[in-house]
Amino acid sequence: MTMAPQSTQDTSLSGIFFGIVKRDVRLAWSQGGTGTMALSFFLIAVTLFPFGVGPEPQILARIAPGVIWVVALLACLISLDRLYQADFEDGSLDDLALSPLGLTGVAAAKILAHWVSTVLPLVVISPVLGMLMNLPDGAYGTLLISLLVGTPALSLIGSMGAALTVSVRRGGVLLSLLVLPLYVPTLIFAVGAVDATAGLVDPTQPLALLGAASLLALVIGPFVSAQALRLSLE
Amino acid sequence: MVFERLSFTLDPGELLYLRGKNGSGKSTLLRLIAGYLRIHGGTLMVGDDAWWRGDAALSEALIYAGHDNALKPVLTLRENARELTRLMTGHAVGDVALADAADVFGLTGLLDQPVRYFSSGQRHRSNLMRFAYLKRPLWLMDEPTVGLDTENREALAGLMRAHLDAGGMIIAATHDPIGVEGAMIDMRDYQPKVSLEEAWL
Amino acid sequence: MHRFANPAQFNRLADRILPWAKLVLAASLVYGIYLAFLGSPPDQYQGESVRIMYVHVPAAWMAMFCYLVVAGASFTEFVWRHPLAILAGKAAAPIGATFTALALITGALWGKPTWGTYWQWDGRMTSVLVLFFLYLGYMAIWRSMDEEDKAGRAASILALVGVINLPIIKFSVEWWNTLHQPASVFRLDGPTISADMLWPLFMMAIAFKAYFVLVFLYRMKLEINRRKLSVLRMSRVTG
Amino acid sequence: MTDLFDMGSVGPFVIGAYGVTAVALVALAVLSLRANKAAAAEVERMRPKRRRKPDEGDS
Repeated sequence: MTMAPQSTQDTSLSGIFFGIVKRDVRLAWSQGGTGTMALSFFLIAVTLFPFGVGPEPQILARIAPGVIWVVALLACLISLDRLYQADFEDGSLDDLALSPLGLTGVAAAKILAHWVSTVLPLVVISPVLGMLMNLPDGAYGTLLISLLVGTPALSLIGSMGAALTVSVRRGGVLLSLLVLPLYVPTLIFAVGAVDATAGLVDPTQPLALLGAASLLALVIGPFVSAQALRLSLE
Repeated sequence: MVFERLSFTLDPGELLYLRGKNGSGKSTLLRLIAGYLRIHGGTLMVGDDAWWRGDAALSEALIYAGHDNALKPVLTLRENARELTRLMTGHAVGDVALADAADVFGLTGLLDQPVRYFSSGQRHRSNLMRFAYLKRPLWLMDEPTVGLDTENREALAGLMRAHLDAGGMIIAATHDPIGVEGAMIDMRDYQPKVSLEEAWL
Repeated sequence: MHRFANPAQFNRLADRILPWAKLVLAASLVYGIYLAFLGSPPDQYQGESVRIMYVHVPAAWMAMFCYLVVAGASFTEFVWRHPLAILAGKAAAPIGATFTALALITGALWGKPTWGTYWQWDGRMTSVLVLFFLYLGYMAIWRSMDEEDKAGRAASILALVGVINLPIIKFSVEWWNTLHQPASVFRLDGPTISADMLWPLFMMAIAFKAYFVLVFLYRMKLEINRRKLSVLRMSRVTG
Repeated sequence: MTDLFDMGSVGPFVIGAYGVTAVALVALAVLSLRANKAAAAEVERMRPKRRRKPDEGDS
């Protein structure tokens, strides 16, 4: 008689999933979390551009969508290398791998937590930076939509890079080398959408392409992250 | 290749010790059973159905405690335990079960303190607490007695005996006997003769 | 070990192929260079600078071909855990990266006399630039971890993710290109290719392929020897 | 038939392109061959010693 593990019958996978999300969101905003870091980087880095490019409103307005999106992308990137590495270092990655949810589910939960805890604040604050950069009035709506539709791909693709470099000391630089080329489509479509609105052109086509890029990232992100994490467990 | 031709069966209520010098594959075998490693040859069977790596049924039946203590320093011991239980079952941990578990290793006073203030001995005991508040049939313990004083060794032995009496199974990779009798495997007998790598030469 | 995966067997096969590769390389290179310079006319618009095309286009083709070799090796690593296949990825990547760099450099050298600028952000060239970064990432991962076979498997995952994203990157860059350069720029190997321009292109492509086979086989021997060295050193340590 | 040297202003670019390609490909080939020879020599140096007198130290 093997003592049946009583917990199997009533394991609630959704309970596990949202448990991980809550835990990671809380850790991201607690001591040593990456939430505040990404947000402050986003604010500071965008304000650097007027110093570099000059305060002329027309120039700023022209480059505003591109600058906001590139800096948001970099802010997301610098918060990614701790996504799995923190758990890997203190050994809780072993427990995550043992969860009945399966490593793919765990990866999806952690990606959602990263998006909510680190990327969403960037989206919320972006209109303020839009003002700083003299973004044309009509473009604020599309900027927000493009950030909401496009940034999930940043977390999903970034998660793959983070999982691949989890056992690499100082993996942050390597992570950006791996992930930035894969960010190109998202960046192009997103800025294309905001430029379209600024140029009074219908942005639905670029936004649709942006959504497609995010959906593809959703399909391969968690699965590939799980495979890469399994590597580090061996 | 770390070991080969190794095979054993473990029945409910039995304890198996893994002996052998460091690097002889004790931890590797434990991690293999836990499902972290890929098996080159042979199978891992429960009853009559084989388990594969990453197989959810496998992970719901075992508790694994490795060398490093999987605790988040920012969270308190209670929160860590709560998160681990939710991770493994999706439900909250009962406060009574948690209190009893803390009591086993004398950690009751530390339940609501952030783990980052704990000494390494306290962290190790906090990690062992998982065997008390998680109900799983198979325990995999990697050097459980490291850094335990005699009183806590007794507590651990008692916990293990209770688990065995309830029909549970334990595999422990350790050198010193905790005082709980059980079968023993010496990894030295299974060192690979011709390692897979030889084929490269 | 798999039947074919035995390193000694691979070396024997390589030694049989190498002389042929050298022969084909020499022949096609000499004839290709001859055709490129003496055997084909200058272009009526660009004049002599079109000759750069006979190096630039085959290099771009090889850049793509090598990445497919890397992706293929990565795929076999995951489906059959083939010990030699993963080395094939590691051997092919530097060659691919070299060809990608050459495609970019010769493209720039071709752009300057033809359009006055070294870099045009033309759709195809930008995709090759992104491909170059994918190569760098792949090679960087191989060197990033202590245990080589783990690094190899991580690199293989990246290569597979890269090959899935390559068409999307190519499409997005082309889409972006049409957005910013509505004027139809003269395409690098535009419609004006006359028959006698095809021959040097074809010859140089063969020469580059033969070169690939030659250097790839030597790099495979190199990787096999390196693996043997690490096994020897490890066995020396563990006694 | 064109004369190789009267390509006018475009000459340096064409020669440059072929030159860069030649240098890069030859360099890669030579590096690969030399690295392989060195590794093969190292393997030979370590392997026979291991067979004849396995406990001889590493030279």
